[in-house]
Amino acid sequence: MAHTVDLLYSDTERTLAAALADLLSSRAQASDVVARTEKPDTYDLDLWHTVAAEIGLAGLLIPEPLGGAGASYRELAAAAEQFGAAVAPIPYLGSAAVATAVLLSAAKSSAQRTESAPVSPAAGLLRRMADGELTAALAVPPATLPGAAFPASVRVAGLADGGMTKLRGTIPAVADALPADVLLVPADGVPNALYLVEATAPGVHRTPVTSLDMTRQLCDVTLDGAPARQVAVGPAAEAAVDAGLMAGATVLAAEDLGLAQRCLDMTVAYLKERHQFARPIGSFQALKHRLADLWTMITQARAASRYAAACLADGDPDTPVAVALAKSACGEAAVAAAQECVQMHGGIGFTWEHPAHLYLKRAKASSVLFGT
Amino acid sequence: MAHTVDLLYSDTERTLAAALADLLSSRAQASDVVARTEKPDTYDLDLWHTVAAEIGLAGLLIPEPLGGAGASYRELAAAAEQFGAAVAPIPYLGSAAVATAVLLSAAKSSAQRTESAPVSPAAGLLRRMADGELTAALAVPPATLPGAAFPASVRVAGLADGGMTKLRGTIPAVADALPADVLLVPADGVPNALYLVEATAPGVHRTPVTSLDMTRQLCDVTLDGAPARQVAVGPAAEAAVDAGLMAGATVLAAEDLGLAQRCLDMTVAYLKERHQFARPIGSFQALKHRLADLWTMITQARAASRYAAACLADGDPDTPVAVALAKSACGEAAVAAAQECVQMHGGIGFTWEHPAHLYLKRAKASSVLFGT
Amino acid sequence: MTTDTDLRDRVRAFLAEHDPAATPAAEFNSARFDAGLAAAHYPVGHGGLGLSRTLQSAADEEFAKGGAHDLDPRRNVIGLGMAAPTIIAFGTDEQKTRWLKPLWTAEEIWCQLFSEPGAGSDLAGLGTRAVKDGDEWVVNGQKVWTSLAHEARWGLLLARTDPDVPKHAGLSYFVIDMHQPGVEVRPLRQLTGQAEFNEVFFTDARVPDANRLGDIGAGWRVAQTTLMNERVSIGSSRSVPREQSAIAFAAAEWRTRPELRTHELHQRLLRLWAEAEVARLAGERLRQQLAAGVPGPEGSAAKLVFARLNQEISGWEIDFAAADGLRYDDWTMHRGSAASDYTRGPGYRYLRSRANSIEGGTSEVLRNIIAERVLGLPAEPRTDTGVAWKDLPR
Amino acid sequence: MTTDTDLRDRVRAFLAEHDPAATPAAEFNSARFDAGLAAAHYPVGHGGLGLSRTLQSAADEEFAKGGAHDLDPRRNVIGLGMAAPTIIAFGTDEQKTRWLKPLWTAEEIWCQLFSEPGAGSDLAGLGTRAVKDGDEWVVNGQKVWTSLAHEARWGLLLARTDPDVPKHAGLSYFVIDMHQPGVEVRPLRQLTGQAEFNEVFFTDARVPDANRLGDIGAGWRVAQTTLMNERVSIGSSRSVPREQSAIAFAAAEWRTRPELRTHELHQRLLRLWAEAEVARLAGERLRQQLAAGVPGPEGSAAKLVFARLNQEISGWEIDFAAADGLRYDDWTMHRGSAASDYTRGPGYRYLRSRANSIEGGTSEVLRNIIAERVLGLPAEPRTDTGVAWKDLPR
Repeated sequence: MAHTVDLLYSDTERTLAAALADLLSSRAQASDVVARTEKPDTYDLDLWHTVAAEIGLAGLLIPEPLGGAGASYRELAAAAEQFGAAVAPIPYLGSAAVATAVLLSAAKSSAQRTESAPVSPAAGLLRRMADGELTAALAVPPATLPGAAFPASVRVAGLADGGMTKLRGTIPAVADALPADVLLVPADGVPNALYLVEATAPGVHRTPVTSLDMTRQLCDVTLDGAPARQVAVGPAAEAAVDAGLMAGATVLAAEDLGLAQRCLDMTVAYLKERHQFARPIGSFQALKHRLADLWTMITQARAASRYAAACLADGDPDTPVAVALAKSACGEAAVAAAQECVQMHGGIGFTWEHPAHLYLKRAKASSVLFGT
Repeated sequence: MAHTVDLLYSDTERTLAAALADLLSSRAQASDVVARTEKPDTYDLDLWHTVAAEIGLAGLLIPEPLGGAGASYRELAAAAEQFGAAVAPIPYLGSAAVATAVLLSAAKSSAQRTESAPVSPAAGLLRRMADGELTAALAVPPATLPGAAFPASVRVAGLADGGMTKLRGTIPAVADALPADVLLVPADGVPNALYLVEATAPGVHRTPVTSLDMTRQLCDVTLDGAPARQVAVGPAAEAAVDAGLMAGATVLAAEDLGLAQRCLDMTVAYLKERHQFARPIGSFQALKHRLADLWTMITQARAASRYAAACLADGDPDTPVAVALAKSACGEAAVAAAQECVQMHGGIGFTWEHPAHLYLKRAKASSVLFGT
Repeated sequence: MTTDTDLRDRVRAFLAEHDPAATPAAEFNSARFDAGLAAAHYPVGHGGLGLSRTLQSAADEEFAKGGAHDLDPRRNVIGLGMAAPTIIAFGTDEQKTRWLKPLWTAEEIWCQLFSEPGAGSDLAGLGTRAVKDGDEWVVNGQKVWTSLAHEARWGLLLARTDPDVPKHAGLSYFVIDMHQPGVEVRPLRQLTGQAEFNEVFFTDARVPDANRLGDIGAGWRVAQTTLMNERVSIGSSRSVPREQSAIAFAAAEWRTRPELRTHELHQRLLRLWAEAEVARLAGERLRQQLAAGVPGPEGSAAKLVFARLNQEISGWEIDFAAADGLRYDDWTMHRGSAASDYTRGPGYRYLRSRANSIEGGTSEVLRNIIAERVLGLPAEPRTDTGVAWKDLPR
Repeated sequence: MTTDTDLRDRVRAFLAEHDPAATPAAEFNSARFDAGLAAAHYPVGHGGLGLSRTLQSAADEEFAKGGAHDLDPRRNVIGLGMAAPTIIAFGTDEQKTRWLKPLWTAEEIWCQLFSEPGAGSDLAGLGTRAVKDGDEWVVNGQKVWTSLAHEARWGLLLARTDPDVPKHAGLSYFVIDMHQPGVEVRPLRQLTGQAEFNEVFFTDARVPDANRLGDIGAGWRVAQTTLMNERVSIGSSRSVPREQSAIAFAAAEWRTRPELRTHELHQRLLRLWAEAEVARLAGERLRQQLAAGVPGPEGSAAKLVFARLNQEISGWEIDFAAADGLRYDDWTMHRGSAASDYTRGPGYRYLRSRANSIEGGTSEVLRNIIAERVLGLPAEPRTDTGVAWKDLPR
């Protein structure tokens, strides 16, 4: 970090976060989120529509000419903290972060390459995503690390109608693909390429996975000759997938941070109120010291999260280091905070009714997403 | 552990430990041990003589036919706990554990090999060590792991008078070699061999090292054509060195255990007596919980130490695993206990006068001995 | 009759008269109880011979050799482990006669009604009230984390009979009939999806004064006997081989999935393996201490370490399994027990193990106990002694 | 005059009149103080202009550009960092006139006499007595961990003037002359071998009542100002580049000694490197908060992390260095300071860093502060409030 990177929250970020906190406090109440994990629709698509279209989260990263807000990863990260704090069951991570970053990268590459076509397929998709009309997901295994080798489980299986390609293969346990309208599928080949597949097209099978984290339910995706349109090819496809993974890890780190902070807040509130031995249990020094250590861990994670979002926003060459640091610091803070939250709530924290377990499951599952 | 290994202390072990505790409480008082670290003779040879010859520690492992007590590593480990508890500045580890184990292995190999010579050089040495007349040390670098490759820094440089060999080379930072009468030197060659070198012979240079742990001061050993007598050769030499390292790691683990227990005891005693905020600081729950965790760690280390000593005593095939477990569990307990001892004593624990630092330095240095 | 040999002779004589192969289990066990061969340490006339508990293994051995019917002690674990010692210690002759035999034969299942939503670590602060009404007590309140309440005929109930005295002094101990209208048992679902435990609600439930164990106001002392027997049962009675605990799952996964290995996961597994093996040795040492008749306080350490290792190892398992670690087998609610469900997968183990540091005494309470009772460190300043229970802040 | 530009102009005008190259340092600094350019936030007439502290950097920049004599603020770190703000806040005009100028020019060195062997974390429990005798106070007692006492002319003394009231209420705050027969300074040797600190013994030492800061009995409040300024100085005022803290030593060793590498040491180093880098970012974020005028409580977190990382990293260094890690450079006692000695080697760093979690507020006290002041958790039950100091157990 030769230059100075702004690690504080801007006024815009604070305002956005406050608006989301307000919305989520009524639309994603803990008891409802718990109940939804056992409903057929584990994703809350009404809430997602409000967040994506009305609040404009779907278009946050998308440039204004394509109908978006032209904001940056800094704002998206600030929003993600709120989604983590509420363990909100919406596909913002897969669509507004990962898929959007993939398409932004692809659109940029194609803009550089050909001046002929007025709008690249990627740019066309972004335009439809910007107002929340369309939800997308990158179909990669959940533990794929930024910078990993190009996924190889899907291959081109021939040609389809209308200049399209048929894809065949399986991608296990894809995050946020269940509620997606379109899937972005990396396919192995010479050269590698990235394809767009309509989620409801023939030959596309999405099997819901009984997931550790039912607030972000995974699905197994099988493509059995599914028709696909090429979005990027060769190095551009590889760069696009990597951009998506990098964005995903950064935004997930911010989500982890928000989750950790909320676990700490819930625990502090409970410890002030819960009495044993005629004292609030929050007056017991051993618990106080552990929460002080947890708060300390979160102060560290916050700096790492802010730095990664800022680097990604600025295209800083330190981005890969920043993202790895943020993912690890925030991921560990989230798991530690959720574990302490369950432990310090005692018996009640171990029940299904109490939301502590949602945080624990989300935190632990997130530590696997985008690799450890 | 298919069979059951006795992990308790025998009556003999308890009696030996009590006798040593009694002796050390008067002959190795903390203030004297602190003061000795700045004297020219950092080793307390008077105390060593009492321990080795009068209490009979030097001959503990040596069979009765060779003048020893024919006891086992179990008793030696029980004694080592007391030496650790007192950070006693005596070369018991290097002589009564490591060098003795080396020579016992060498004597056994030569007994198997030739029936002609009535007493092998190793057996002859053991006879002189059994009554504490002679102190020996194995000249290897301090961090040599049991099972490591045969040390190669010393080589044969020619022949000397009386059927002896000349050795040349350097061994850095050798433990317990400063007060030794004879050095056991592994020398590289085809085949490898183990030699006996009189510590005062011409060509033997021992340079005291300003050591992190001045209660076990190291020295650099340089052999410049020093006359040496072969003790074991080839596989027998390798087995002898390894036996010494294995014994050293096991006995050091027991020493670590005793050190950890003493640090805990000192800290508990101080916390009962020291008042801040009109309370004994031992009534503060955060400190209580940390000491409970430390005690827990020590209960685990104790089981590991007992198991390693028992395996070594029985020639159990599980010995290498047992020794590695004991070294790591006891070493970590010792460092943790010494660090908590300094921390919980606050300012006074950071002073030169208070003995806490001796435990810290011994514990940390010991974690490097015989490899980590 | 005090020796091992005498007892073995007696068992063999019994077996000669009651051929297990020819006698139905209920009849065999009934006769065995009546012959004083249920448990060596039960009182004479109540299934035992008033001998030392340690002799029982000799009798068990003989019964096993003779092909006696298996008693499945897990079916009535609270009855055998906690109710029986408490009844033996505090029960009247009538109470022993009424309860011990069907308890031992598992005709009647028992549960323990101590913990409440407002009284976990601070058990003595509990608020379930029992009010005298003639020869009966009327019980109102709620208990929680009650294993087997849905199968139990009897419950060991600790209730407040006098709110005007300091908390430990106002408790009494009852045996309550779970099959009455004032007792409602609801499954308590856990974060694993399972419902191993129950909540129990008392609404004007009734318990005869004849079902009281110990004096009025002496409930805390009686409960100590129950709890002490709970803790005794934690220690293992036999040597456990290497890699038989939670680490077995992790080690097996490592060995069979080379494609998932990384240096970081390897270092963490090596460390956990070593800690688990050392914990096993510490358990073995504890067992040897008990067998030698010199029990130490190390059982508390064992429980702390057990909880932490189960949690860390299962956490490692999820990290190692990566994509597969994100799958869970089944969230639908069902009864079940940790013991039998432990093979369900890393996700289940990770979640279930969170309770290992809460159930049977939280790790925080255990650390207090170690600090004060083992290390002799001073207690914290107390604000709840000498104050009437009803006046305590809560 | 309130702006940056005004201040810069004033400095340039001063420099035009006092050419640093042609003026001896003492004379230059004396004139600079008299011109109100010592420190922007010092009072008018006492070396300053009564401006905001944040403007000082502009003046510093101009003085540096103009080649002003270096002040070496480390020479009188306690005078500048703690004594000056306390004198400015509580001193009379006479006191400011007497002390501020030679303090600022470092003609007179200061030390802080707060901690005692019996009063560390519980500073308010201190026992050094000051008894009124005419216009003077007679001081008896012992202080400890006193940096610079052996060089100091003046000491900031917190002493008990009334043992019959609760502990916080019976303290008064004095400036004591260290150059008098009743004051004995002895070096206090640390486990590193060094003596950075001192013990100070008072035997009927005298301090005029005119040297009291604040009211009699108000010493605790005055001391808070001193301590708050101690804590302010922990935060860094400028961005620190990557790998400039303790981790630099470890990373350099790793890079230059490939023969010592193991997987285990690599994993530990990777983890420490990441934690150190994140801690650096957290420090930078703290700096940005301060610069933006919204200081947060994160400074306490920074100190906790700083201490832990220094300790863990230096521990790693010894493990990595193996045989070389067992060597120490020099145990002979000498004065010295942690800052300059930090390059002495892993052994020194390992030992010296043990104090990082004790000095300037123990990590335990910091955790209490975070829990109560940041998280708002309730205090523990107190037994020392409302009790006369002399009646407290100790």
